[in-house]
Amino acid sequence: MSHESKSTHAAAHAHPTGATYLKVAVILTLITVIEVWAYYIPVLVASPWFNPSLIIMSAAKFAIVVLFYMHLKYDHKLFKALFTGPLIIAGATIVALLFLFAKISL
Amino acid sequence: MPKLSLRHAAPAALSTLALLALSGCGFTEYPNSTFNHHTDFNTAIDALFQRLLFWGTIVFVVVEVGLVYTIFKYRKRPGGPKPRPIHGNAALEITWTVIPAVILVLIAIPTVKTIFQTQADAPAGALKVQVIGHQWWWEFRYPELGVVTANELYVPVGRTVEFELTTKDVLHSFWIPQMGGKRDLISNKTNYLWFTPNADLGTSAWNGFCTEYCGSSHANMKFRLYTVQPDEFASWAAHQASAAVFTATPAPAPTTPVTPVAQVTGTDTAATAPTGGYVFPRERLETEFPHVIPQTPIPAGLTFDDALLAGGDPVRGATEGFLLGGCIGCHAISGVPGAVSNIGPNLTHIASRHTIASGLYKNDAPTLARWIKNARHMKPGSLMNTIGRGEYDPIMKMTNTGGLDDRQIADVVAYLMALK
Amino acid sequence: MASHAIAGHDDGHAHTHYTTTGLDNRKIAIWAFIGSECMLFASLISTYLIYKGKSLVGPYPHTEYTDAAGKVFPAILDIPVTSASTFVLLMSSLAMVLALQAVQLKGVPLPANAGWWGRAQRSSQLWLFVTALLGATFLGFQAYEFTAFVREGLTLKTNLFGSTFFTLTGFHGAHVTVGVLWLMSLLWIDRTRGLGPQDELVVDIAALYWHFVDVVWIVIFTLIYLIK
Amino acid sequence: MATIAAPARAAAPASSPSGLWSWIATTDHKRIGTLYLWTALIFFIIGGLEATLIRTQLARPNMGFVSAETYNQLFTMHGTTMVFLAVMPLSAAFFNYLIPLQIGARDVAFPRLNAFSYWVYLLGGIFITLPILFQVAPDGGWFGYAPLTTTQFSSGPNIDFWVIGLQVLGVSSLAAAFNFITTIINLRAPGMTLMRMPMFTWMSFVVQFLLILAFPPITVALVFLLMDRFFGTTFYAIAQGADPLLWQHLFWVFGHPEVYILILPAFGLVSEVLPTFSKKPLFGYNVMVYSGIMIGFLGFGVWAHHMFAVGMGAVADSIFSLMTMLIAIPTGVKIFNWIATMWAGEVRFTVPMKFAIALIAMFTIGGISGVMHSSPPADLQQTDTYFVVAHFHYVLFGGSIMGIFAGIYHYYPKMTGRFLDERLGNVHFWLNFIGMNLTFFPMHFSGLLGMPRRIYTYDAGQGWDLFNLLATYGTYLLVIATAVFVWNFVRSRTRGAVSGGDPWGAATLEWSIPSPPPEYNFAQIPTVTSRYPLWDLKDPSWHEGESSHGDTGTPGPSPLTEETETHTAKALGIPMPLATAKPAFAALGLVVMFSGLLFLRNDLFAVAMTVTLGGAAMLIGGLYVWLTSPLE
Ligand code: HEA
Ligand code: HEA
Ligand code: CUA
Ligand SMILES: [Cu+2]
Repeated sequence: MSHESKSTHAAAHAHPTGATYLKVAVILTLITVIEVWAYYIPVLVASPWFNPSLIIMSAAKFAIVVLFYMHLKYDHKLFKALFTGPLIIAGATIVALLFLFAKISL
Repeated sequence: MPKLSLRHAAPAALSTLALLALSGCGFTEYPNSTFNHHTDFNTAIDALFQRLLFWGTIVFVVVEVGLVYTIFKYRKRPGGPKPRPIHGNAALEITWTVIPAVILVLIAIPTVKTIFQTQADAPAGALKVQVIGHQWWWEFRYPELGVVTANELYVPVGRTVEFELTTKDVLHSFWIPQMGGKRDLISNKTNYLWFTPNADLGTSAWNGFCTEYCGSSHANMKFRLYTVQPDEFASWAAHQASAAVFTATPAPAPTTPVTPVAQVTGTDTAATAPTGGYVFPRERLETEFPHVIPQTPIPAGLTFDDALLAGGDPVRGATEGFLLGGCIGCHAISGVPGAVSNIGPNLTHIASRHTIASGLYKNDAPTLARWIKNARHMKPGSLMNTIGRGEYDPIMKMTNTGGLDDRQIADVVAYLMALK
Repeated sequence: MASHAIAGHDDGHAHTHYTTTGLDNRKIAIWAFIGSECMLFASLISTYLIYKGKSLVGPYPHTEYTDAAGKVFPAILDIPVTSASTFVLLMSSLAMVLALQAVQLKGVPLPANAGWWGRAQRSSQLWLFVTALLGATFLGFQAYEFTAFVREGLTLKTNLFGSTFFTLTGFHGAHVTVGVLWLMSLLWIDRTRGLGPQDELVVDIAALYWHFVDVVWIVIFTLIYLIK
Repeated sequence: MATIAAPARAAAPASSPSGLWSWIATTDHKRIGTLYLWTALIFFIIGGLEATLIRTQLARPNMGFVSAETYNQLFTMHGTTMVFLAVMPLSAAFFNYLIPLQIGARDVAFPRLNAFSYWVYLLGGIFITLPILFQVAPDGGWFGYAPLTTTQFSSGPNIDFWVIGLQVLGVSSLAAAFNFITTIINLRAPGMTLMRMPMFTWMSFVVQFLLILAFPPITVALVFLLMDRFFGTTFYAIAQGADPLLWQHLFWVFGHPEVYILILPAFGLVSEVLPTFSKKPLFGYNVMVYSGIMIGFLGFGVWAHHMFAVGMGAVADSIFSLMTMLIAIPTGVKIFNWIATMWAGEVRFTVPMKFAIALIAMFTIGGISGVMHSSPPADLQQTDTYFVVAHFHYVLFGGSIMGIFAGIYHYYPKMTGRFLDERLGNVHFWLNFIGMNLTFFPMHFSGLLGMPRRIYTYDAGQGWDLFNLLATYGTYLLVIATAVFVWNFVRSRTRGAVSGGDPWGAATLEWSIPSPPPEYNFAQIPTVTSRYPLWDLKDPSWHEGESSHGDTGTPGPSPLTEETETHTAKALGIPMPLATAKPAFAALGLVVMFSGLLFLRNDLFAVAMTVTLGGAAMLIGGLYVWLTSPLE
């Protein structure tokens, strides 16, 4: 492996150890617990905030896994671009389709 | 040599497009031209299209002239100037980013306006027409008037008509070029389309087409529109709403019960004979609207002994052929017990229509006879099975051993031709 | 799709060559592949949501359904079970990063004072095994869920919900399966010739794929199971 | 080619094994590119023959030349063939052949995956094309709208071939796209920064992203249809409350980016040709790059402009209309920059240059009619008429095909070491140019005069006869034109004038090596200091007095050395990927696996299982031995 890559790896090594990974796992578990708990509280489910907050929570989990477990946070910016670009287009497409099928409205 | 020809090629194309630009007037003559203003819908669209054409032509001329001028002026020639290694010019590039943007704004504004104008709800008091697509024919219903017919539409001028578009099977699309834009017929969805034929529009006939590919006979899924005067429309509608009248004499009011066979008074088979209600006069079609008269040739190898037609007995046709042939399984004839299916077109007043097979053939005895004998031979994929005895059914891939012989078919034809 | 996942692996020797970015070809390819997968699951998820509540007959995900014959079908989704399988998949991601770390630390000598946890962290075989095991467990849950649904009268053919649900989760399950096989092949390599620091990249790529599959499930769990 | 003094020695073909097997087992990007080129040209001729039959049937009203069923198969296969089996692979031929040469690489990132892509394409193409010989070809139109394509309305095997075939072809395109993305990002020679990449490589780069993002949606849409047809799911089952628009949206989410997948490589090719024959750098390089990216990006936000007639509602119509119009801006920039590239240049009317100029002239016409479509109310009069057919043939034939021909005439010397005959080339060009206008310009008229598309026949007296007859004559001209080209293409391989490494005086790396290039491409990987290394090499002062703009690197002698000798890789000790047929074998497995489904149609469950599992075994086995065997 050529020289630059060594350095990028050094960078990669400067990052989380088992401890961080465990913390992340705990956070993920907690969020999941909250999600499921909320699911069983009728008043919460009834509230207009239910869906948005669930989506935010899963987005958070999504981000955490990608940033730490997929170590995108510490990795080459190229990979950030390769992932976020398509992610944005994919997200926009979902929203547009849901709008077109009157699942959401302006 | 190349430069020369290029110099000619582009202007040639250029002038043709200019021609297209003038077409606002030039092409209105054509029978299915979209450059017309017979309705509010059509007028709005054409105004927009003229604007698109105008800017399109300008862009075209600028680009092509610029291109041809450049390659001609800077063509390699002995002693020509040394090429200048220009890498770009911000000012220029901004210019030809901004100018198109401006043009597009000038196009976008009226576009959006027209979108909302033409897609607004139809004005109150619009005449409602249900358009139901079938492979490969059109069912038309006038719910307010109790009229059910097929492949031939009548609408009064000066009144908004709103079409409610649905389909029985696959997607189709409803289009009358001279009246305005098209709308698709979509399964599990109801679409709407409305327009108002100009009040000063004389009684006239127009072509309609299916413009969404829908299988074998997509090309043959046509229909006719007759824009008529309000009184003509009233007369037509009243008669169409009445039950089948098995006679050439004026129909009784729809209220009086009619038993088809009982009322036989004559067996006139000429579709042109005067009828109970208003029908668009066939002779006017021949003289003024030839393009709505089908010219589809009858396929070779489909023979019928036309001599039999004269002797066709409508009563036998009604009582015997119509049942034996299984017609009653698919076709409704109001007033005839049991004839209620809408798998095929409603035949209550078939003799008052000028075409059969969704505008594919003239509606006259010889053609109708052949149609009944072997519809699938005359219209690819037709869902109407082959009825003629001894005829080969191209879809079943077998010869029909049952069915009707030519004489029985002649009877049925006589019967149908009497259903004015 | 599977073929692509593996294709990310083409050319064991590419890294011996000069590369512009100094990054390994295979890692760039896997990220491009993951980007593409985003669009794949976006289409599948959109379809599920578009058809949500459009089924003409039950069973339904969140509500009870009574058919013409008066037969009652309870809301079919089993949140407790799925929550458990979701947790399992999350933990498999943890095991996966630990496996990668173990491989990265291969060269580094183990500090004398390292406790059992310190030592455990050095065992790539352990964590690869745990990851694969948890993945397999998730598949077990899914098999259980599917059979239960079929028993309760929901199949691919029943209604729009059945078609979209089984296809979406099935696609995800297929991805998990590929992942498990991938991990097992790594485990096998580890047991036979042993993975060293030089193999970090190979494990990293498998890990990226694995985490992505986990991330997709995070979305599915919320959008399909929890939101009514 | 009077303009170039050809060196005496005819360049010997790059020393490499010959014979059929060497082609099946090749992993050399240049040979794979050549395979793509030949295969795609053959499919282009097949698609053209289908078009020729279409036009013959439409020459006059009420013709009985072919039956309705045959006609429907013809236009479906014509569209499918031209898009998926002709133009995309023609572009792929250039991706394969040129990208590594242009960025100074010895091969693509994954040579064997590259071979795999080709073989999947070839086998998938055969799979989807053969049925036409047995009158059971797909007949649902190239965008196969549901529910017509569901078993309820198409119970025959026709659509099965289409669904499976496209599924397979998708795998090929995706695999290739991952490969080229990696190649372009990671195998650029030292100094070849992104903003020094040749424009063709840039446009190809954009296209690869369009591919990896556009193909998943159609893959999903096809999976749904496939499962509906074979496993009774309900995705498009009307009776179950399905919404036919689901298919349309998923298809066009793919479909519109697809059209830019078809045009951007052609844009890239002419962006190489125009500067070369104007002796001028490309005007506004950076803007050309950004506009290409913009076109690709916006391309994902306009798909519903194919659905203005389905009744999406005024708001949606407006949004998609505006998004669509926006695309005209970056495209316009390209058009004007190309003209500006020739401005103040020294324009040489070689055959490739003529095709490039023709692209500018013809694509603009198609673009303008495109903008007319983008206005929904106007489009309600145009959609599904011949006006649309005119639009997309001006952009596809006048754009993609013209650009690709420009590329073929431009790079044929690089690929073969010989020129295509210029006299025949001129004949081809003029017949093609006149033929296409005679064919497609009248369609604007027949369309606006009410002629629907996809009709196998039309009645007399509708006012369309003249325009259809003209179009048919035009097509016959195109047939002659293509025949001339084929003749030239085949003949010049052995008879053409010898070209040498840099026949046109071009500026980019691919011209710094012999023609045809040796298997290893570059004896030593070049170092790049500007966008126009060869011009720097030949005349360090070439861009004196220029308004310095964009990255032209350090003027003055370039570190590049022109290579004229070809050796064997072994002699130079350059490791080359080993020849292997494993990818071809795996590809065969993939196709066999999918084709097993066909037997379900007649409930031959056991057979289906056997074939599918057999195919799967071949695929997996192939992949296994492939992945576990060393590359070089
Ligand atoms: C190479 C492929 C290609 C390309 C590049 C394009 C480019 C464009 N297309 Fe086209 N299109 C197709 C292939 C392509 N299309 C195909 C195959 C179909 C039919 C599919 C089917 O139904 O079978 C289709 C159909 C199609 C439709 C649907 C028509 C219908 O079915 O009703 C629409 C609607 O908006 C459209 C619009 C456009 C626009 C706005 C562009 C723009 O990108 C064009 C931009 C270019 C220019 C505008 C010219 C240059 C610009 C200037 C000189 C600047 C100044 C110009 C202005 C200010 C106007 N196209
Ligand atoms: C890049 C794409 C592409 C290209 C190049 C072409 C090229 C041509 N196309 Fe078409 N076309 C499409 C893409 C393309 N098309 C698509 C997507 C559709 C929509 C399909 C659908 O509706 O589903 C379509 C539809 C379409 C229609 C409408 C059919 C209908 O709606 O009913 C017509 C009608 O005229 C047509 C005609 C032609 C013609 C005459 C050519 C000509 O350019 C072809 C010229 C002929 C050749 C290039 C080769 C022939 C040469 C020979 C036979 C000589 C062989 C010599 C030797 C063997 C030595 N095409
Ligand atoms: Cu109905 Cu086409
Ligand atoms: Cu488009």
